[in-house]
Amino acid sequence: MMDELLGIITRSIIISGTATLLASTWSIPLAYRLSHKTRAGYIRSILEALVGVPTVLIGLLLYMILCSQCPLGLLGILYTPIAIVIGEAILVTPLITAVSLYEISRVRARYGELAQSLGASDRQVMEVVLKYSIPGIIGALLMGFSRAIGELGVALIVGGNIKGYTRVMTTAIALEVSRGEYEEAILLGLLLLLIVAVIAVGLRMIRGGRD
Amino acid sequence: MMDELLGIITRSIIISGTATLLASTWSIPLAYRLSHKTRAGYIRSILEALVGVPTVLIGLLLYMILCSQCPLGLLGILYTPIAIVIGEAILVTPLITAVSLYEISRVRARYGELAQSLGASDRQVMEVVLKYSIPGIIGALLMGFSRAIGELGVALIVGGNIKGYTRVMTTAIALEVSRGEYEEAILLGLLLLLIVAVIAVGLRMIRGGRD
Amino acid sequence: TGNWGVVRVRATTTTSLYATGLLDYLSNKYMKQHPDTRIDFMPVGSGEALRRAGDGEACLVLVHAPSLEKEYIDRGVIYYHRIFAYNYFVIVGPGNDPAHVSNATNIVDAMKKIYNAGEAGKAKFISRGDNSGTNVRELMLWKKTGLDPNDRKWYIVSGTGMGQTLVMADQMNAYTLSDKATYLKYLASNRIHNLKILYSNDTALINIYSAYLVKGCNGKELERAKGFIDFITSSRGQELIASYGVELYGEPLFYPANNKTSLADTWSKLVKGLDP
Amino acid sequence: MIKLCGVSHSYDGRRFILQNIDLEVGKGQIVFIMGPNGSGKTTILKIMGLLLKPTKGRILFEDRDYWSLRERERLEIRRRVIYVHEKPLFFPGTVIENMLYPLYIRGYHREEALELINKMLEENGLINIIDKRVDELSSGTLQILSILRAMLPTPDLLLLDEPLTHLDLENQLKIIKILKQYLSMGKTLIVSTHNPLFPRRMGGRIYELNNGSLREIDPNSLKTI
Amino acid sequence: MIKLCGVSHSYDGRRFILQNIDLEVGKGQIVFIMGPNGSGKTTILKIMGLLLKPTKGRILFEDRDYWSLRERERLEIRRRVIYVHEKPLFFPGTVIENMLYPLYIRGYHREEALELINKMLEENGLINIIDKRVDELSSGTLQILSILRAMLPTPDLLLLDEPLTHLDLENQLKIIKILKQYLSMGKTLIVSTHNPLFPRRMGGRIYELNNGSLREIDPNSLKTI
Ligand SMILES: Nc1ncnc2c1ncn2[C@@H]1O[C@H](COP(=O)(O)OP(=O)(O)OP(=O)(O)O)[C@@H](O)[C@H]1O
Ligand SMILES: Nc1ncnc2c1ncn2[C@@H]1O[C@H](COP(=O)(O)OP(=O)(O)OP(=O)(O)O)[C@@H](O)[C@H]1O
Ligand SMILES: [Mg+2]
Ligand SMILES: [Mg+2]
Repeated sequence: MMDELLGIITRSIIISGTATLLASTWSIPLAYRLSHKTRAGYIRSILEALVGVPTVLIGLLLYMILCSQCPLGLLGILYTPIAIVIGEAILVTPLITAVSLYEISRVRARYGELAQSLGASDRQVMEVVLKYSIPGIIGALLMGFSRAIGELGVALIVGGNIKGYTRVMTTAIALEVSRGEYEEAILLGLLLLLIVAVIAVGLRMIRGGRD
Repeated sequence: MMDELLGIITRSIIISGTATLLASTWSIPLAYRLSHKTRAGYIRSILEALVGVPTVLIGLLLYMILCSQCPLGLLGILYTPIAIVIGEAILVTPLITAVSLYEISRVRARYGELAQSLGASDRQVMEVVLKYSIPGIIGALLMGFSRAIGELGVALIVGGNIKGYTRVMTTAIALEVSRGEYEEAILLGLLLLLIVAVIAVGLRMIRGGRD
Repeated sequence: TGNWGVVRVRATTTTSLYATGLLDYLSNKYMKQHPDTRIDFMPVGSGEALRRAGDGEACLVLVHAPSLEKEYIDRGVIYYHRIFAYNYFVIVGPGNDPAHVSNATNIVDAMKKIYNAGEAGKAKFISRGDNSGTNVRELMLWKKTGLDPNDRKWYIVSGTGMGQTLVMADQMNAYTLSDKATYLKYLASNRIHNLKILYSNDTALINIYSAYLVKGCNGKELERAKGFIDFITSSRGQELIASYGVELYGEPLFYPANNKTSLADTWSKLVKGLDP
Repeated sequence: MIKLCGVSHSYDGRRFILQNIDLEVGKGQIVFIMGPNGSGKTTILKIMGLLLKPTKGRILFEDRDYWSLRERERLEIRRRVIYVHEKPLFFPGTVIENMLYPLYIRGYHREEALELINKMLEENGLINIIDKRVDELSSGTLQILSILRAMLPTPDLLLLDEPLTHLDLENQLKIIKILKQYLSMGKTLIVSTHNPLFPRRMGGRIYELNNGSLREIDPNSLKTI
Repeated sequence: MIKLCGVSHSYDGRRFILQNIDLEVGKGQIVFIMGPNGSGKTTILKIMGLLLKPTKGRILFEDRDYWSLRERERLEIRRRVIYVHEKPLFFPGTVIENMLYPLYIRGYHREEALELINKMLEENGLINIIDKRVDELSSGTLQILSILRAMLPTPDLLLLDEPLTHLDLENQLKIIKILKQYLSMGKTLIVSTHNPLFPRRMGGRIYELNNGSLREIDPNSLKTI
């Protein structure tokens, strides 16, 4: 029992952590591109609107691509942790992009021209802007991780809640709920919050007290 | 059929819109308080960590308060839209607070002392800081609304997915999924995204092209 | 009671039953006779449906999980037990039937065939693992074979609802136990591509749907809840159940109970874990 | 008007920028604060501008100990004091929005405020930029505007931190003229500067801040480059 | 070194701040740009600093038309030009981090860079603030640092926008001395200022910008307050 719980916890952290990092590989560059002063406002709004996209929808769309008769069925990754990672990475993309955009725009407006005036190349301007956006980016990634580890729809639909393989915290919670075991479900939920909070506090120590 | 769909859509918008506004009544003041330069970093991190709190957990906790033998059972609001509003308002509080905090901190650091030096009272400093934070706050509220309208757990557990009464877009989607009608579920999901996107674009026109 | 003089009857039920559309169909008919009544169905898991009844959050319960129901009857949570429909669980599996379940002589044989094929690496079986009526029945069947599939590599415990379990079995070429109604529904909506019914219509697989009232519920809500149970067990209600879905699926999803005492006996056996 | 009694200040609790400073500035007076870079001019101006609470010592405003007053009374006093930053600060938006602000927070009616602003900008030849966004203005223009904005609600005590920065000759002379007028209305001015010609033109006492202490100096002892 | 040919500039497409300007500054020369507030000094400096592309006209850097070059070549040129903002800008963080930056992006080794920085700060009596955070420094100190930072990678063309702003007498003289040394290394300087004493001290041509055009003037024709 204890073993199983530990498995579920580490699995959740690894899957959602991987999904967050994966999402960051395209979300951060995208946010940097959008941080130009030009009229990226509408794209920004659309990203904000997509922050809460129903997880079930992403799960279903991904299913429609990964199922055996489907375009990418041959990959055989449906009902594996990989499928959850992909779905969660898509899920958190708008959140990570929209939130890190706040910091990146601010930093770029403030320090972009300075870097340029000191002789930085476009690439070096990006580097320095991202460097000074790190506290905000960490915040965005933390939110993304929290969202990923707390989501249910993707994990359930493309993961399948398979015991010992794709069962994560939220699918375990859902199972307890369907059994009517609300107390156990709540305990699991609080445990999940505790885990994310511990990670958050850990990251904060890297970030420093303020910002 | 069309009537029912229309009902579900308006119900979703009203419930989640109300929840977002309700949450803003405490989230924005909270964000302002946290925007002091003092060491609010840890609180900020915890808020970010709570962004993805499982909706099922909030649903269950609220159920444990609102059920008839429970502390607030006498209110009789379980299985009503009010219960969903409350649950969603709690759900989006960390998101709205954490995101608007980015803008409010920045604006306060930049314009707070100016307002003070020109003779503003504490209250007036707050007013002017919030005024110039509006673009960011709208973004935070939009994200909150998107999250609220896209969430499932609260609506399902304390709303009950009652046809014509507490059935909202996401619970309708979940029902279609349980019926195996994935295509219909996806259509409903895309419709939901469309609605939020239209609202986002409308808000953007108020906000202006950039920021 | 609810707004505008409408009597709200809070009803919890299992998702799989609600998803067939039967309950909305029946309640629409009932509300024609009682326009001031609205039955609010809340589709949830079996355990959850009964738990909410225990919390006093429902007046009417419609489920198909006898042993679980018995617990709540004994605790005095639910009463006024009426069986309103039944059908059969079915063993479904890949069309090429690697375990040869379709040749099974009886249910024990069928389960053993799956077990052996599983051990031989030729088959998989998905268990819902959610303590639902279907899951409880599946475990009973394994017990009868004297084999323990737990922790075998081919025995996949998925912990999802009936519908998704069927989809997973279809995708993974696995066997599973399903209620017939959900299977037909998923087949009709094209969610299932190569999953076939390989074993069915064995009394050992009977699936009994029961309705209950909940203690603590009173007044008009109770009156109408009771009225609804009486309606669906009335001869008119039973006719409606018998014909439901025939047009769409080519065969009935449910058989009417028609107050057969044999069904009550079967139910009692199931509760005790005995062979029906 | 304002009096510092034994004021010391340290930002980090270790190094004291100001050490036991006493200074009194009477109503209608002008006082210049000079001193090398980093000597604490901005710090002492912010303290007298009631924006920064000193680590030690008292600030008497019309004989009342400011930092021991209640919030209501403090606000009342603060409404009569304006400090102009050494780097002109503005709210994002247009010139008119920025000029309205100090009047708005003091409860002026909009019409009255607009009239005052129009008059002031017209007198200074700036009426044509009234609807410009501040981020489109040159640094000198912003400097003038920040001084004019501070004068709009006619504070009794006006503190100016290097007010001639970024100004061309003509505008420097204009500001000097305006400040003289302001003095003649019985208002009090405290000004920091690095330009010795400035106090020579204005008159008034000059203090030099150095190593944490303040001492009065003779304007003619000062050189330029 | 750098040559403007028929350069005009407008921010909004309507009002032209600069109109058809021609200017040539040779290697080793110093040129002052003066002119009233809002006349476009900052604009022309940013254009010559290759940060702002003018609406019309060409900028020849060592006879190459800068804005028609490819990105690689432009970067190569930009590495040899530094513009110092009129309001000193810094990255958040410490002095040393900020001083390292222009060297870092030019690929200096860390040890070499640290050595250069230490030497420069020591020569200017600023070694004690090397680890300070820039938001804890006074405006004058930041002004000096922003000039020193620009000189570290010894750009061939250095543009200074009002470099004496916020500086006390001693620091003004120090900067003048440093700039003279820099000139004597064969570097080119373009400087804007409102202080006529500055070009008198430095020598070099003086241009006045007014109503969009540039004309050379006699330093002795200029007055101070
Ligand atoms: N927020 C702060 N935190 C720590 N130290 C500070 C802070 N602000 C100023 N200081 C330090 O206090 C000293 C005085 O600074 P101040 O800005 O008052 O000098 P100043 O006389 O106005 O200089 P300048 O002529 O350059 O404007 C400086 O050594 C500066 O580094
Ligand atoms: N980003 C901008 N958008 C629109 N107009 C601008 C912008 N920047 C400057 N201007 C305008 O261009 C003109 C020249 O500005 P610039 O800053 O070059 O003047 P300057 O000579 O440096 O003035 P100062 O002596 O005050 O620094 C001004 O009228 C200013 O309002
Ligand atoms: Mg200063
Ligand atoms: Mg300028």
